[in-house]
Amino acid sequence: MASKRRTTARRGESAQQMAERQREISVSEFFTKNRHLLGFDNPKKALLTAVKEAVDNALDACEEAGIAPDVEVTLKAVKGTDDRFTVTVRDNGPGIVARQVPHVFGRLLYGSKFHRLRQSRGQQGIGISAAGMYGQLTTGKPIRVWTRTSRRKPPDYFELRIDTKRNRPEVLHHKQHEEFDVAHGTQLEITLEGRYQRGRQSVDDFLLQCAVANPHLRLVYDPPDAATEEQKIVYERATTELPIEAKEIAPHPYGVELGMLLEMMKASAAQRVSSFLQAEFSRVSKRVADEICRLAEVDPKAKLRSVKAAELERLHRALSKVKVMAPPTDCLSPIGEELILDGLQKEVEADFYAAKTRAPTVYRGNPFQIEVGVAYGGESMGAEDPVRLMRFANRVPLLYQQSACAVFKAAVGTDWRKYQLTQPRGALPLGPMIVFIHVASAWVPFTSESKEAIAHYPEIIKEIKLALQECGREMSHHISRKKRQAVEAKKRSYIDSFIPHIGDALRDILALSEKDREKAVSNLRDVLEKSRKM
Amino acid sequence: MASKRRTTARRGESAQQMAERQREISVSEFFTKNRHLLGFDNPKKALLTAVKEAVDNALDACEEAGIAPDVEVTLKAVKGTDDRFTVTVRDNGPGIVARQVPHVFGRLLYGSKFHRLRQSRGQQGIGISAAGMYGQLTTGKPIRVWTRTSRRKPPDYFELRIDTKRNRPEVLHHKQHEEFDVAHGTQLEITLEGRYQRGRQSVDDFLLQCAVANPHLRLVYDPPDAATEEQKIVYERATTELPIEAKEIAPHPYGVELGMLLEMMKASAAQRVSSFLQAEFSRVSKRVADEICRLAEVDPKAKLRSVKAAELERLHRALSKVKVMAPPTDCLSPIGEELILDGLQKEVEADFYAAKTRAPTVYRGNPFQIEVGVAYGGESMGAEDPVRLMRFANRVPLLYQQSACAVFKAAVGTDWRKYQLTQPRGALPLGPMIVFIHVASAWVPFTSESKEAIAHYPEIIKEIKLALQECGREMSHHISRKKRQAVEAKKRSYIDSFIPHIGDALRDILALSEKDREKAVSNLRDVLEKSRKM
Amino acid sequence: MAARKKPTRKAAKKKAPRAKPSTKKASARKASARKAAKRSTPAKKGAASKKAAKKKAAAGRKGKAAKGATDRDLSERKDRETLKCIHDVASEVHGRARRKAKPELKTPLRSLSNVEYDRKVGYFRIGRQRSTRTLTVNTVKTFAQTLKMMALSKEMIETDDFATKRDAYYVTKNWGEAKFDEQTESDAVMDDIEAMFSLHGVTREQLRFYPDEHGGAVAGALTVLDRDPITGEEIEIDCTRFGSGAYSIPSSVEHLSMRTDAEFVLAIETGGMFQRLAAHGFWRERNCILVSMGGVPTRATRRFVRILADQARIPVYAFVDCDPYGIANIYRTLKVGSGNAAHVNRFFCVPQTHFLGVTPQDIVDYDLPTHPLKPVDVKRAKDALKNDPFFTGHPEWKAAMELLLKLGRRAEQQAFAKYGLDAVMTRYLPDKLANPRKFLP
Amino acid sequence: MAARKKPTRKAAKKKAPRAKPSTKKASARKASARKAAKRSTPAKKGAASKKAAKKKAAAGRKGKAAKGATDRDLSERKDRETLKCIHDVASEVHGRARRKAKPELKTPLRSLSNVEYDRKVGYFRIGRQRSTRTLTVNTVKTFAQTLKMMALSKEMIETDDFATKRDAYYVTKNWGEAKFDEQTESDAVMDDIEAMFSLHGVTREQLRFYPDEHGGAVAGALTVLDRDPITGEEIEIDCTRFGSGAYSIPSSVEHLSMRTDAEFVLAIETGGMFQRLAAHGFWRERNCILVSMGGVPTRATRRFVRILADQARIPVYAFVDCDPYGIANIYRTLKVGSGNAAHVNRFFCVPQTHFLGVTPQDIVDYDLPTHPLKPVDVKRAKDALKNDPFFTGHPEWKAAMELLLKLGRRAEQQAFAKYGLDAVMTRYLPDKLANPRKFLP
Repeated sequence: MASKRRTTARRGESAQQMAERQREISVSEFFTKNRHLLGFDNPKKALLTAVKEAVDNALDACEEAGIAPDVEVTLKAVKGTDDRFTVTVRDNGPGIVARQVPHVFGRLLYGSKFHRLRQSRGQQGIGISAAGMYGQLTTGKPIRVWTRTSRRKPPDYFELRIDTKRNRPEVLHHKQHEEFDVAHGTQLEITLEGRYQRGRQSVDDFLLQCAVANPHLRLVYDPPDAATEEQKIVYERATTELPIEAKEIAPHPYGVELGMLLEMMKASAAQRVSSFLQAEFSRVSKRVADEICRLAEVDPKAKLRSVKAAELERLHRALSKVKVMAPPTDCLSPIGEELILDGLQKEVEADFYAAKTRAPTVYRGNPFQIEVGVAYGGESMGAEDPVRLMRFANRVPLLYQQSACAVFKAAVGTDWRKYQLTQPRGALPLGPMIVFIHVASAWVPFTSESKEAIAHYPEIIKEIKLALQECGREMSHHISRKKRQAVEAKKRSYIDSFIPHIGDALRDILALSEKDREKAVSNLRDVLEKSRKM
Repeated sequence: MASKRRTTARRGESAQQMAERQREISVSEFFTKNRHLLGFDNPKKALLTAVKEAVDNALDACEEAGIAPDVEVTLKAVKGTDDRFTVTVRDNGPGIVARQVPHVFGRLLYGSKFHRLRQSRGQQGIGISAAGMYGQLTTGKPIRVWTRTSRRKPPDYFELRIDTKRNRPEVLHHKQHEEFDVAHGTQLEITLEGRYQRGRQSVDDFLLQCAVANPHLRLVYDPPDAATEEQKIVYERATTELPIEAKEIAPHPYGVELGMLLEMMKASAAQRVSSFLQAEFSRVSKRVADEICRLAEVDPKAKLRSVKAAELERLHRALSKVKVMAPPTDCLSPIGEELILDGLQKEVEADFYAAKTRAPTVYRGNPFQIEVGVAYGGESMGAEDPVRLMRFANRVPLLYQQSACAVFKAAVGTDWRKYQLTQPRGALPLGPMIVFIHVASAWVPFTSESKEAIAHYPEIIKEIKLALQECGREMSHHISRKKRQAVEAKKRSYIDSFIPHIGDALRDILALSEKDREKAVSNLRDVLEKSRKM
Repeated sequence: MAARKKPTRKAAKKKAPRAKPSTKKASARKASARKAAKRSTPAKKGAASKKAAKKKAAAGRKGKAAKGATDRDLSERKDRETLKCIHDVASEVHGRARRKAKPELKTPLRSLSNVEYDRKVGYFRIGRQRSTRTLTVNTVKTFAQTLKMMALSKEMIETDDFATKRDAYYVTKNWGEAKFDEQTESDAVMDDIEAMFSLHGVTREQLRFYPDEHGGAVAGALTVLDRDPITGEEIEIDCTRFGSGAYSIPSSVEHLSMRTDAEFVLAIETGGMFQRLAAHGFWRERNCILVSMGGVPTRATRRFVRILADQARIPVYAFVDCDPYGIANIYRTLKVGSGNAAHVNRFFCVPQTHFLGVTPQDIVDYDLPTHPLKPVDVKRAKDALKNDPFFTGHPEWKAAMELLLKLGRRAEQQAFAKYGLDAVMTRYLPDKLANPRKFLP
Repeated sequence: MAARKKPTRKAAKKKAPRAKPSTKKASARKASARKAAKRSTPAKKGAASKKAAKKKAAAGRKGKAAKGATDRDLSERKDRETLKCIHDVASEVHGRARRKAKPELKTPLRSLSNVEYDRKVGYFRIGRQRSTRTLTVNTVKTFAQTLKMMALSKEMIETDDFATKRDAYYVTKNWGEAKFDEQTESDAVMDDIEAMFSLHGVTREQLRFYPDEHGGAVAGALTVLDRDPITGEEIEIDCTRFGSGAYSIPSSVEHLSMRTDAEFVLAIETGGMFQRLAAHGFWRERNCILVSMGGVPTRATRRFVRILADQARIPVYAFVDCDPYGIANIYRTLKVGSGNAAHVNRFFCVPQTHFLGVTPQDIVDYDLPTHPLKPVDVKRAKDALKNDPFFTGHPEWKAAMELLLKLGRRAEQQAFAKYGLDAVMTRYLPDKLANPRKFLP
């Protein structure tokens, strides 16, 4: 920190003097001052963000290692306070090798997922270290980590701090053979300033939605107010099968920007334009590469290093014009319609469920895939309330900034009146319904680093709408079927109720005898019954 | 970039295998993928952001060097396109020494202002490099820089790229003695994808507001559609006096967080607790330091290194409880009431102007100061429209996200009905009025890195409201005065108009003679005139 | 009353012998007389027997009621026709039921496409398209309710009773499942019946469904021939003899006859203006009949003026505010009826009406105090000019409405008070009446 | 009329000699007669001279009008009193002007704090607090307008004319700067004058400002004594002889006298129910007078009923819907007036009214079809129970309102039609009338 007596800048300073004060700023320093960017705006949200980052990391680790995740979340108030909490998250993942532990938890922008184009929860190597940094900032307490990579190896125990000036970890304490009673896995403990509250946007809500979107997860949650073992909340697995593994892919030609193309050309090992295109882009065969070159009026055999600025621009334009297959879908790992239905049925009581997983598609060269589920009807949901949205990005529940999110925009922009719901202008429809929407992508475009809302890309909004429409149609059939059944029952009783009144009226007006009246009634009944059967 | 044929992660990977893929992520890579965080969401906004960052830098440089700024902004469409623009910004600042040029423009998080606690426009060393990076990404064009530090030295010319993988500059071209016809100063040129539009939130609007908030600035603006020299827009200076120089200060005890305190203790050269407090905090005298120690039950003479965790926490709590002066105000450089009035009068036609500069105060240990100006009445503004807010942070106009901004919240939360304006519930008041609000701070708490809205700190909102109320009262006096004048004139004519009617009525009812009627009228007129004079 | 039995009327009716409508009248009257006798038990002044009283009255009536058909004969003939219509419709339904065919009810198609403006007769009338409601599961409830409502109508004619819409709604509360949950439903069925019987020239009032709405007020050179509802005695109501008060038009006027030697009827929009003209004896000066419409005239008021104008063969002059509401709503409704109610316009419109004022030209000629036209006024006027055959068919009206729009101002009847309270009587009306051929059509 | 001269009335008046009010009557009448003569020139049936006709009528009146003061004397006396009041107020103003003192006008303070509920006389009345308007620059416009309006009132009495609020507004268009821009302003001044003169026992109607609103309708055992407005001839209006129609109450009733041997007045909320009872001769059976209020009764209706009840010394029974509107608005206004208009309640309320029905207990006893109370109903009922001295002062009403709230349902007068259209006449009303002492107060 600056010393008070240090000389300050003086008016009339020269360029030389200024130059001396120029220096690099560490990313940790940057985010310390801007922690709202990472979701640590206030104590309630900070608590949720810390839990979320730790759970995301645990799930990613388990899935990468092919292990059905078993996660335990414990939230306890620090004794004697009500504004400080210890968050403990334990998983049965593969563990972390000791030398990496300080970097993973003690450094911002450090991770394995940023440079790969495939779907994962964490992406940017910021979240969990930022949670630790926030804890350190608000309580001064270090991050504590237990980890074990195999039953044959002893567990490691670390106490870490982040040196924010350098964005480097500082190991306060490291010990092997610490007690950690699992075959393999990691346990993380952060103490931070927070506020615990139930309801919407709470840790409880987040974990419930996690269980819905991750049917292969077994989750045990020990909330702050649980006094006994029985008060823990346990979400059992709906399946032991892991999600399909997401593969890493090369970028897709659509949506690559000029600057990015230049970077790729400089980094590529390929010699010629055509081979470069085939090697560095997904879905680009020799035929496609040659077509791109033809459109760009560039020789496919031209040396990569000799491509001129004008040619580069033409290649860039050609990339977005050539006809090419959608990107490979194996970089994505959708939940699947069956499991969405399982997840919803397990946690939401309703009359009717539907789910739709759309085929993958692409925005700006990034593959993504939309899944939607609806749960409709039943006593537990208000028939006059706006429907409830559950938003997920790569299986992670999104709890904040709903109205800024592409998912919300798509849901509002869908004409639900077609599906027999009422819908105020420019708002969510009303009805007893929960809508589950999952955006899976190798790169989810959040509107901010705190990952709360998805940016309004037209491609994403369109896909969500299509999926909502498919579910909406099925739901509408269900509603119609129920209405028809009700109408049918009503009609049958109608004949019985009202034909006699016609008989009475005719008798009163025409002075019919009782026999004539009865005859008229029975004739009319026959006529109506017959016509109904036709 | 990843090669397509590179082996991807395999299911069942061990911790060791995973560890091998962990690596550092460069901040440039991060922001390339998240450029909306920096204000490059769409072409229209990108163009504005680039101009804004360049102008901010130019103004900061001039002021630090004690030079009255003379800035020229040129915006030209790239020939044959309508979605690519070249932005050129030239200043008469001190110039930049050659070895620093690549770092200043070719590297994110590099700058002189981040570590200092004093008011400046730029803060985080991201803006201008990010603009260059965006240009490079969308058009492939390098950043071009001309700079000269003195008439005695030759100008330097650079063409730069940013190596985003390493967040390091790459000098494509460097030449001395390039033509650059100024004694000292810097000229920057960035070519980028953009969209030009007039109106609210445009470059034109931004520059006009710049001129209002910086009366010492001479600004020449050459818009894309200006064909001749005469169509350039020139904002002349209202004063040649530079703003008071902002001094750098040490942090203030209020609002320092526990983690920050720990950092400061580790970095300090002081030996004892008391001397540490006096050295590293502003406004902490020996008496105050001892009072802090007393409250914390810590020996003021205790060795700094031996302070225990529990003592640290007590010190932290004591810091926010001790009575201490507001931070020094010399880290701030308000515009001042006189110049706000000058600026408003120069650019806004109105009947009445008022301005108020509040005394500085502090949020979270950061000094800040609020200034407000109002321009009321006149033909040019709609009497039924919501008033127009002009928001400034450290003299920089804020054009986006008005409704998310603390300034908006304060303006809406003020009861304008007290000041004779109509105000719909939860909205801005209606009336022919422009409200100028300037938040000056050593550290302005933006809600996002694109610096569009100020976070809702209660201290800031309260200060803005107080300033608005002061201006509101003056404005209300003005309105009342005008109303009173109108009423006075009306009253005078009232007596002349209506007394004769009373006479007529009395004559009709009482059958008065013409003489009696006249007598009654003249008596009544006397009585009323007399009572008015008392 | 929860546990009590139904009123005796039901029992009485059941005992009444059934017969063909034409010969049934007598027995029905008998039934109603029995009822009246029953009811009168606790009464003080004996309304002995309705039937008897009526006979007596009929005997003493000869030679009176100089002009127009005598009201007693008229109303009895009308009742017979109505009963026959009800019987015919029901009989048609029953016939189909006997043949095991689906019964149908026919009403005129009530849509704007089936409305014609007949320049010759001078009103909007319903076209020849019919809508047929066939008995199906979906229509069975309404079908039953329609027939029940017709049976109620028959019963009311026979017992000389009537029901407002609200009354009828409550009566149906006794119909078990066929009862109406909302009055809007029973109103709709009543509207259907009205439309259905309008094909046979029978009004809703003849079916004994009376409107709730208050009628207008009348003063002037008119004698109305009514009868005492109980004794059946003929009553002459002399509308010159109400002092500062007035005669209030009953909600059904079918049975009334009029006697007058007045030269015209003046139909006035506001109660205030009516009061002024009545209190100053304008009807006496000009030998006319004043009718207060109180805004858009009610059905009863329109029918009253129509019967009056028909029987006395005198013109009707409308005196309303000069604004699109006064012209396009009040006046146009009085004269030609409305497109929505085309099926009953034949009964309710008064084609012999002419527009005395206030005309847009009067605003200019008399320099009247005005108010600006509201947006809704402008819209109404433009609509009239564009879509309304009544206005588009009369060049005089086109010009007048265009002038009104050009002025952008409206004026009220009371505006003449600017020139003194009596200016409307001493100047304006005499000016106008001096040349009725200049009235707007 | 823009360029024409003003009507002759003005000229006539100017020529009239000025005199003290008490002796001025004759000349004023002369002026009005001249006017009438002028007006009648184009008339057919000669209404020769008003004055002459009136004399004749007065001569033929002796010995008639058995009950109540004769209407002609009554109305002349009232006019004299009114003129004197106007003169006194103006004279006071003039006196101060002569002494170079600030003139003042006194009105009763019209705020709820100055309203008292008088259990003994049975209505809300205005308290003793006065509000004084002193002539200042701020008040000079209203002051001038108030005096001009009083002068207009004087002129109307002298010429036997009257004006509605709307008329008066237009008359003022001739007052130059003192004219009103909006009718709300002239209404407010008129309200002030009404309040001012209420201190002297003079009603607005006596000042010749008549309401626009239509009065109620009357049928039954009543003869109203009015006079022909032109000839002045006395007219007897026999309310038994309107057939299916009715007598429409004029907007000012001050000059009327009543003659009746009826036993009570039945004041009925809805036109539909009135029509039913009138058409079936209920008034004859029970020897009563039926009055249709049509919702909250107008000033004229209330004053008419009050004069009737006072002159004939018979009770009034209210028959309204069983809901907070019917009870707390219609009934309460009829009986004790309203807090807002406390200064005129002494003229308009009818303390001899009693509540026949429909009572909340009737809903239970007769198992009536009901509708749920709306939130606004519940609020109104709770307000009445909490704040209204009329309801809090009567334990019977407290219990009734509480029962209504407990039921949570309301019932309409027509609901008895569930038991047949005549059930209300054959059952309900006889049940009730058998024991009037059980009526709610």
